[in-house]
Amino acid sequence: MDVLLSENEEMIRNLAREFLEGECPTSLVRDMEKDELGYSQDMWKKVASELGWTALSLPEQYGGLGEPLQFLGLIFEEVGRHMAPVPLLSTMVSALTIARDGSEAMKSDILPQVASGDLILTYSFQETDPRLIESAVQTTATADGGDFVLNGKKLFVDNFNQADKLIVTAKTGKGLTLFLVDTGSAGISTEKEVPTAKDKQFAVIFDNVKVSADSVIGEIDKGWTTAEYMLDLGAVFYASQMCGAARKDFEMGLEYSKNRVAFGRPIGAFQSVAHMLADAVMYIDGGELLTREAIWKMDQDQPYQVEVSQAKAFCNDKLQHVTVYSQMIHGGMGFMMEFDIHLWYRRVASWSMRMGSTFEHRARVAQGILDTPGNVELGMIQALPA
Amino acid sequence: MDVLLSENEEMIRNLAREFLEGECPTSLVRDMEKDELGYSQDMWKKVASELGWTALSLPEQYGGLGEPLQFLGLIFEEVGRHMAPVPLLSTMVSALTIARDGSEAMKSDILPQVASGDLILTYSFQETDPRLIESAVQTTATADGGDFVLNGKKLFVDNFNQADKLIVTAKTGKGLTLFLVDTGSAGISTEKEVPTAKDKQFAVIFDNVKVSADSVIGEIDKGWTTAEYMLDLGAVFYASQMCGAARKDFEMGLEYSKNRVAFGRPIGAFQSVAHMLADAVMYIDGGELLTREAIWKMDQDQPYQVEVSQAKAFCNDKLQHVTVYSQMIHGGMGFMMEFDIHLWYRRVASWSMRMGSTFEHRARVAQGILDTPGNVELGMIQALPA
Amino acid sequence: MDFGYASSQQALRQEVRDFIAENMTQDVVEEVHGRGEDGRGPLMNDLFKKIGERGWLGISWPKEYGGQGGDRLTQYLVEEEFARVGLSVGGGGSGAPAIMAAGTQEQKDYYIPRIIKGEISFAQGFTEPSGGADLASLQCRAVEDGDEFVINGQKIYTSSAHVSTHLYLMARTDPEAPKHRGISIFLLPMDTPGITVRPLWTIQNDPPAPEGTTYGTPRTNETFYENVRIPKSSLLGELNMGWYVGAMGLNLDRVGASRYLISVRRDEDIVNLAKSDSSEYLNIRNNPTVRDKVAEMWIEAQVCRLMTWRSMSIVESGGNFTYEGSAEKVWAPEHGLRATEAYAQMLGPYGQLLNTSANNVESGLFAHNLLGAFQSGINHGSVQIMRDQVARRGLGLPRG
Amino acid sequence: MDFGYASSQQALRQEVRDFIAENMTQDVVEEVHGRGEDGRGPLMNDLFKKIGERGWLGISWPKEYGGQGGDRLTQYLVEEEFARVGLSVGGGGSGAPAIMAAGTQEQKDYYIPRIIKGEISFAQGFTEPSGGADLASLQCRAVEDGDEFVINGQKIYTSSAHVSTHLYLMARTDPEAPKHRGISIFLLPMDTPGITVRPLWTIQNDPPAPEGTTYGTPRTNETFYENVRIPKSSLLGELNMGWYVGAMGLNLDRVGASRYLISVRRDEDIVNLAKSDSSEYLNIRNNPTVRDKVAEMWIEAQVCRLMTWRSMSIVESGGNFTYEGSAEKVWAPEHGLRATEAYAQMLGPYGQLLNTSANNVESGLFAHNLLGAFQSGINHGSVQIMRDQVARRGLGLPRG
Repeated sequence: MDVLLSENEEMIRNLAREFLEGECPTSLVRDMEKDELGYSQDMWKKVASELGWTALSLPEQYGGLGEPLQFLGLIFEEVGRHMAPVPLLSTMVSALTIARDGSEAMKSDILPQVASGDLILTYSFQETDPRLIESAVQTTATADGGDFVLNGKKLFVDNFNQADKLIVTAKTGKGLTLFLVDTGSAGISTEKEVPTAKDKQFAVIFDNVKVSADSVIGEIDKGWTTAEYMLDLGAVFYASQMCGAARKDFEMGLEYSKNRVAFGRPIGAFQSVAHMLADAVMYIDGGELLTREAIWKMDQDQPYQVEVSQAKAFCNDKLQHVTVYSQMIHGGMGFMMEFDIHLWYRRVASWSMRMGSTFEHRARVAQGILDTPGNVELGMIQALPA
Repeated sequence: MDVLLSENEEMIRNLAREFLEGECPTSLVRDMEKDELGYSQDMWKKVASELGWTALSLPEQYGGLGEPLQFLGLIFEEVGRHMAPVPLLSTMVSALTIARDGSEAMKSDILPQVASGDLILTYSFQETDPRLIESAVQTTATADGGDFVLNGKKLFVDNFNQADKLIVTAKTGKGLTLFLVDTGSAGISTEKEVPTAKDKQFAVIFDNVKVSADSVIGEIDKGWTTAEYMLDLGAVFYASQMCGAARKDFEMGLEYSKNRVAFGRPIGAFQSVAHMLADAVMYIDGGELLTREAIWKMDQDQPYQVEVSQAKAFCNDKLQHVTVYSQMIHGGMGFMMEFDIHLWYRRVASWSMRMGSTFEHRARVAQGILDTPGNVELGMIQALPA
Repeated sequence: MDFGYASSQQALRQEVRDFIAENMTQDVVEEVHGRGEDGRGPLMNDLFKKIGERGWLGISWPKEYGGQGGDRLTQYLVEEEFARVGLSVGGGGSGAPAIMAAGTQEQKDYYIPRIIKGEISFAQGFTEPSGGADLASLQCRAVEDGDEFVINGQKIYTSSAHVSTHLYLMARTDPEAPKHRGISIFLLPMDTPGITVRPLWTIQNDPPAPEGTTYGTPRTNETFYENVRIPKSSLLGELNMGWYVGAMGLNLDRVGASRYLISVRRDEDIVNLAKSDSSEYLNIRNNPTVRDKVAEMWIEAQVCRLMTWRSMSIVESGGNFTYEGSAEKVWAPEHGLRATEAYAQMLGPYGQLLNTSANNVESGLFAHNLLGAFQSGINHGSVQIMRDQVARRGLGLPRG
Repeated sequence: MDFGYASSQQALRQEVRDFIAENMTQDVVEEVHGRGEDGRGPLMNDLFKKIGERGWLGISWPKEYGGQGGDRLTQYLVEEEFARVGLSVGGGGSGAPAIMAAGTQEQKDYYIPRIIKGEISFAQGFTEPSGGADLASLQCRAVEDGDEFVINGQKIYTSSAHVSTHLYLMARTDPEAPKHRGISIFLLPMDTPGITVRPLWTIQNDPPAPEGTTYGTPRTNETFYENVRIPKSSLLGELNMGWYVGAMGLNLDRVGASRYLISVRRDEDIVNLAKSDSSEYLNIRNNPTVRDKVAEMWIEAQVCRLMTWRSMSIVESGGNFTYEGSAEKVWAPEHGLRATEAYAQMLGPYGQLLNTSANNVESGLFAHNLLGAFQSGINHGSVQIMRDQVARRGLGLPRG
């Protein structure tokens, strides 16, 4: 047991931070909010092919570096910290899902392209009923000879306009099936969604979209466990991003509180402000520890679903407070377009609503601790009920 | 609209406070905690026959003074404030239930004796499944000629050992029926419960207890609305007691914080302590306003159930915080038997668990606002769904 | 104790609602949220004059100044209805109560009737870039020069400077005195030469606010004062005593409907949304855990309402606040924040979608609200300063 | 990063559990909770010696002092298991780490091996009636007199004075110096003439605690010192530098299992209660709203655990705390309070019933816990002081 970062892990983190500190000023973040495409192709090239972020945790036999997800989690903390406008999360969630359950042919085709940064991916699950449960999926995939025909509407799809391919979860005869679909397929149309984060999300409508049988990921009708893995990756990496963003946001509030003078002293000297900041750092530390533990469990092939939900629920609940504290410390400035602090506020808020609400994740934690046989113990392995 | 106390109301409140300040020292409270009987018969005589508390809100035609429940609510605030060891709450909840739905004969018999202080009453509803819903009642009343035979077990019955009669809610053929039963009836036995408040509670076991048909309160099988009224009275008067107790507890914490010096200044000068106390007074004010509004609505014959649940839920949730703050301000002293502050802490905690938990009362508020037709508006009348 | 409305008050409430339904048209809302430099503009000015004609801006003001000599509670009720659609009609902002309390007879005769008619409105020039919540540290100078004062300095968050006719300005008149004792207040027309108004856009500006409400006006201003010359008669109250005049005004300003309604409007909205037939997919009404949270927030909202009612009751009975006004200003904004966060989680991914988004809920009202929710805890003194006031003034605790 | 236990650690954990099951008998528990003046008594002393014989009190202490030279994490694991039944085996209380750090060679040679064997245990004489959380204001005097110090004064909450062999006492040695700079620490046997121990009973004393745990020992003490003469060799560390020795000891004391487990044991209890077949009537498992609350508390408890693991990791890696130890001391007790209140409402009327009550749940464990829940936020510095330390030492914020 040693919950601190190892030297290797610190190196990974520091390299990412140094890169983004240099290359990702808030002016770029603002530009990309207004940009139609919404990501920096230049930065994407650098982080993928030069820094190897897309290869980092993919298997070595498919062009990856075979490093643990834990490393990738640290990268996502930095991506969140700098709000880096690159489609890394949606690409890696999708690629790792393919790496787990895709066919050999699909892996050999897709993963090396992801590793090299030549392919951008995204994934879709949520629909009108946005819950992350199997029964909420209403999109259908109907067998048509050797092919399938997709019909339905997916909401809240990250980076669809940037992606080459997307994973679609659809109802097939007796269950759920996942497909890897070209974003340019005939019959696909979109509606633009504008989240407070002002990163790119879309509703994607499938009107008789034909996909071939070899685009199936995993087994037909048995896609729920694959989908769960995909959603857990999404949830936990969003948690990583939120931790990174909240910590930077907090640091800015802290700095401001040391310099801003009111009533004859720095506002950080007031116990009420000091305690707000103390709470903030404890919330962030808590979220970070929970998130890192969840990813560590994924790396260890231990049950991880309760841990993922613990992390996302806690981050949803507490990191929003952190950003509100920072806003309040900044006073009116926090509310003005021209200052930067709102960039983080808007993202942490938005991300807290994605990939499962606090209510949903807590319900899952409750399943893990209440609906399983045997007594519970803190710090011991806790699987979800079968 | 004027939510402040009128002159009359202030007078009622002040008279009660002056009396209890003189007659109800904490030494008496402590003695009564250890006393087997658990109440001061001397004080009971005074508050009933001299001060008229038991007559106050009973109808004039039955020896009462016909004053609004609002007045009685103010008395309960003072009873809570001084933790007066008298069986007023259980007696008045029962008597008011009889006044609403008892037969003419029962009212003529019972109420004048209550008004004069010659009869002590209590009521029972909760059983092993402690929820305040009709289906949780498993005690049965079986018709036997003109009589009924009671079998079952009631838990959490206040002051049973002090009471002459108690109201029992039991299942009859097609619904619930309420009975007024002599506490000394053959077949009744008890188990002593020891709540943190160390006031008197008992489990009461009914083993073929015979009661006559004229002991029925209201209509046979249609007792649920009567029971609801009884439970609402219990909930709201407990809320009144909690407000009174929490305010005194808070005042002691406030006083202590002004005098206790640490780090060279009164601890109340530290913003963290000052803000704790500021929160405390706002919680108490909020609970008091909600509670008084609920009782006012009862007096006006307006729907009041949502308001009662609002009050009890808020008091359960927030007044416990108030007493914890006071404990923390008192430091180790709060934890020592020999100091008094824990007397209030233990009562507010205990009372917060009676007559409906925060969860139960919020569920009822949710029914009132979500399961009714039409839009809601704050400050407008909101009935429960039929 | 009386927790109800009189039937005459209920009737007035309906009258106001009908007026709003008729006059608060979408083009008025769009004018308010317009991106141009013209701000409130002619439609809103007309609307305010119409409201003034009904007498609703002066219900509780004395008849000799054109008011109705009525009670404060009825005034409050009218304010509440307008606040529901985001309009503040509290008698001309913080200017009016202070003018009534501290103004000369000439000032009262001039300003009060015009405020009541909706002809004059005040922007508040208090906060400065260096000062923030510490108002008394202000730097803007007013120097006597013959029969005039000459003003130089800068103000920030002068929120309605672009749409008001007048300015209610705090400036330092004695830089040598202790900081609370060298401040004066001035009343001056916005078109006095030397005043420059520069817009500051808030994060609620992009994309624009949802329909049907002007809540969350996306523009505030910086204002610059360069040798602004005003007659000595512009002084409100005594020279160098402006801090106390202003504090009184702020305190009175704290009582009222708009402060409370800003923080609880979403509570009504979420419940009514959950009750609508088309919202089944949001899983609010059918989820017991979410229902519990809705109830918790609803109960808190009731406390906000009751604290406001208490303040109104105190004012009406001629009493003085110790801490009750400040308590409102802690409780309501903090409730607003808790509710905002709770509703975000209830709505899940829908909660993040703004007005211009496909698939949004209620024109993005909740997302739009989230962008400004923390703001009500900062305006007019932060919640922490208000909490200090509860503790110091209300509970008599010593200063730290 | 490594969030797991080694298999050797898992095996040790089981060994400790088996030991506890065998040796922590009901008569030991009853002895601890006995009302007499004899406190821990012979059974508990025997138990501690047995624990000492296993080497479990000295896992992480150097071999030359009788320890095992093992790692702090394994020591922690053992502490955790004992903490589950309410026993604090953290290496002899705050005395031992301070002796190792500041003691003379003689002191180390004498005390450490005996602490490890369970023969010597320290009561902590820090707090005084007038001081409370402001430890440094202490009045108890130690005056040099030849080869001795003479101690006069009074301490309060000297919690295990009636069962400890020794005392770890803070006294003022220079009343002229600034308050932090005139304090010294002394080590002395409890049976030194002139010491009087008077019991103080806590509100958890009546009725006695639930079975199977010594958590919530109902007795603490006042101790009085009247011309207590001790040799100069009793001084720990430098004269007048006791504040810094003590602060270091307290800081080390803050790391460890018992602090965290006191605050989270009820989280395991409520879940395991809810899972038991006989608890259906409590409506915990079948109520989605209650489930949500259980999960919320469970997640918080995980954060408590992870913060403790972090502190252990820092100690093990030879690092220094800035704020992490204080963060634990804010988070865990406040979580404990939130959980206590939440579970009270889940259990409803059952939540109020104490051990001696009919129809209680789990021997009144939750009610008993409620009586002392706020206490862990006061011991060893209030949560507010700990929060100050996070802010000042951890975040570098200036003092107010």
